[in-house]
Order: sequence, then C-alpha cells, then structure tokens
Amino acid sequence: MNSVSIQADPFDPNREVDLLRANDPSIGAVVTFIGLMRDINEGDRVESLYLEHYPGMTERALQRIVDEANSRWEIQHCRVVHRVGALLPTDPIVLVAVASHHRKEAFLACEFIIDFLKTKAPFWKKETTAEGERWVDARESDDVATLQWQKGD
Amino acid sequence: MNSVSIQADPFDPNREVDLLRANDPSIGAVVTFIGLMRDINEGDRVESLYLEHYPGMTERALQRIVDEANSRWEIQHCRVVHRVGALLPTDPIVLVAVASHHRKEAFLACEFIIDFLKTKAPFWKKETTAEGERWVDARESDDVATLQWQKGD
Amino acid sequence: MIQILFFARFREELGVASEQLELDGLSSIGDLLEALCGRGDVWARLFAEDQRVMMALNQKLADRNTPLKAGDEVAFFPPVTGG
Amino acid sequence: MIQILFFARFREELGVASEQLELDGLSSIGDLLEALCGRGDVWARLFAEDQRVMMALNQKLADRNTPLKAGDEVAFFPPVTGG
Repeated sequence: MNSVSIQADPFDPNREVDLLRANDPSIGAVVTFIGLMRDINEGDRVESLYLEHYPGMTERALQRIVDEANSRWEIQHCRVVHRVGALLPTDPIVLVAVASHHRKEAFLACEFIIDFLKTKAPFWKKETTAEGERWVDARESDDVATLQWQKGD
Repeated sequence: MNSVSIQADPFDPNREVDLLRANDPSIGAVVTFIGLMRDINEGDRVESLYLEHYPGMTERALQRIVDEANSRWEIQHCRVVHRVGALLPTDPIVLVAVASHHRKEAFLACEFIIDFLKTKAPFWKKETTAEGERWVDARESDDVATLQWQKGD
Repeated sequence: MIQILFFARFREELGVASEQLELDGLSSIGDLLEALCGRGDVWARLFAEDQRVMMALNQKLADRNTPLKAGDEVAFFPPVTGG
Repeated sequence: MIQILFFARFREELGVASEQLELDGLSSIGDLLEALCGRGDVWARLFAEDQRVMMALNQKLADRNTPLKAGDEVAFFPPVTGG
C-alpha cells in the first residue's frame, strides 16, 4: 500500500509509521526518513519557513517517484508526507517511510525517494531570518545524489 | 548523544525516536531502521522467537559499532535498542535511529550500524514453528553487506 | 491558447503567477522561453540561456525540446528545494 | 586458568555453557580449538576446521591467531543472527 500526502497541517511522524506498519506481521524492516526544520541555515538563525508548491503537480511528481521505487525494489508499503505553508524550527517537513520483508530494499527505496523528491518535486523554501525573507538555494549535493541513481546502481 | 540498550522488555520505537530528537532544533534529518519479527521465515509460520545473547559483550560490541559510525560520519545523536528473550510476531526486535544535520550521513550511519550489528554483535535467534524449535541460520547476504563497508567507501 | 505558470522566486520577480498566451507558431518550450526572453528586462534576465530554469509540461518535468500544443499547461520555476 | 563460554547451538549441542581450563601450553585460540577438537565426538564435529565458528577474547571478536594468557575469557559461538 502506497500513500502520498501534501498537507498544510502538521503531521506526527510516529503516527505515520504506525499507519505504515498497521500490525502487518509480514513486515521485517521499516526504514524512515524525517526531514526537520533546522533553526540555522547557511550560518544564519532562521525564525520560520514558508513552503510554496505547485498544487497538482506535487502529488503527481511524488506518486511517480513512489511508483518508480516500487518498480525498482520489492517493497511492501510506502508513505510520503510533505508539509506546505508555514513551518517553525523542529517541525517535520517531510517523512518517507518504507516497509519491506528485508532491510536492503527498504533502505534503498527510502533514500531513492527522498533523493528524487529533493530535485524533482516542485516545492520551494523561503526562510525568514533577522534580515528578512530569502529563497533557499538548491544544493549541488542534491543533484549529485539524484544522478547516482541514474547511472545504474 | 549516543545510547545503546539491550533489554528483555518490549520497547516503543516511536518513543525512542522522540528521545533521539529531544526537540533539538539543529537536527535536520533522522533516519530510523526498525527490525520486526515476521510471522514467516524460510516459508514456515513462526509462532515465537527467542533471542539469546552474550551479556556484557553485546553492549560492548554495539558501543564499538556506534563509536565507529561516529568516527566515520558527522552525526549528532544515535540510539540503538535490541530486544533479548521471548518475542512474538510484529514485535520490534531492533531499532537504530540516527540524527544529523544532513540526510546522507544519517542514512550511511544507520545502515552501517545495522549491517555490522547483524554480523558482529553476539545475538542468536531461535524460532518456534509447528515442527518445534530451530536455530536461525546466518544469511550470506549479511556478510556481503558488512564486507561492502570494509573495502573503503 | 496555452496556460503559463510561474512559481516561487520567478513569480515574485516577474510579478506574474500565470498568464494565457496564443501558441502563435511556438512549437516547443524552447520557443516559448525565447519569446518570454524577448520581453526584455527581468524576463530576459530570468530566462537567459545561462540561468537554471526548471520547466514542466502538463505537470510533468520537461525540457526546452518538449513540443507544445494548444491547451497545454506550461510551468517555469527555479530549482526545487523541498524535502 | 582461562574461562571458556559457549553460546546458542554450541551450548545446546555440547551441553556446556562454560568451563574453566588450565592454559597448559595453549598460546592462541587456535591451540585451544585444537584441544577442544581432540575431545572427539560432538566437540570434534563442531570445531572442525571447515565449520563456521566465531570467537571472542575478553568480549571482543577474535580469530584463531589471537594469543591467550591466564585470566582470559574466551567464547565460541555460531555465526550471529541478531537484528
């Protein structure tokens, strides 16, 4: 079972993992990534974050990434949740949770999904510091991470 | 902050993740692995599992693995919990949770720790099926996973 | 007609979130980008060849060579920074 | 004297969880394994050269070449299966 959710409301990562596991006794491994809002970026204190997105395309983009993960590896369940709108430090921004019979597939699928989400899903971060608002720049290391999945792994 | 726990009592993976995060606003990524008891192994239904261990050495072995992860990657916090004694299907057997500023380090450290735990920490599984009790055999794929970390990465 | 959308920094700098445009001989997203560039000023700066511009056709990532047809939804945006 | 521990399947098949032994010229874990093998029967079977045996000296993984001294704690066990 796969689920993708884009939401303005906060989410509880623990609840998402419980929903993923759903007491399924055939699950052997669960790998979870949680991306959290940090109070420091590029050396500056960040007061708040605003996440803009492209409604409609975000859902499709995430669904495509999840489908691709399912076609590459034998996984059992997958949940992706991504916040949009206003966030504060320590808020979970994104969760990717993958359940599978064995651990290797869960690790690969989870990292693949977050790597692709970072460079392919239409979200943009704008942060508020003491000096005002600024758009967050894309990181080259994220492009590199995505490329590694593309030259056969 | 690192923490290693070997315990006969059940543990709640969600609580462990909360303790790891501890509202630290400098954490950007949390990667968690949960190993769960499956109700099927090698094609047979498994009713229960007993985990034997080498008291004293298990704690040291896990601590050494966690120390090695900390020396290889810049991680912020790490928690490892491992059950011993009697377990039932869907019970969490092991949890490895790693917090770091950026995700790559958390993924690497988490997978490294569970890979090494699987081949270096003195635990042994004995399962009960309809035909009686049997010791679980080590899997070659676990040796391969450990080796990959050793030939430089 | 095609629908064009701009997001994030592009939307802010252009002061435009969306517009409708006649296809008018534009056969690819590259043609459209050139037409937008031709407007000069901030348009020329944002959509210059050396700028990092991501684009989508009908909510799927695309590139300059992707062909256009009437009714399409085209979006332009800076490199994404979610997750 | 050294302390020897056996775990899991080894403990069950040998019917022994631990024993004390005089060092008596045993200078490495390999020497000790040969001595145990020399007891014949299940000992010879479990500790034959072609068997997968893991070993620890003073609670740290070791191998046949690891030297022994009085007061050491040596453990023998099958490949581990935790996690």
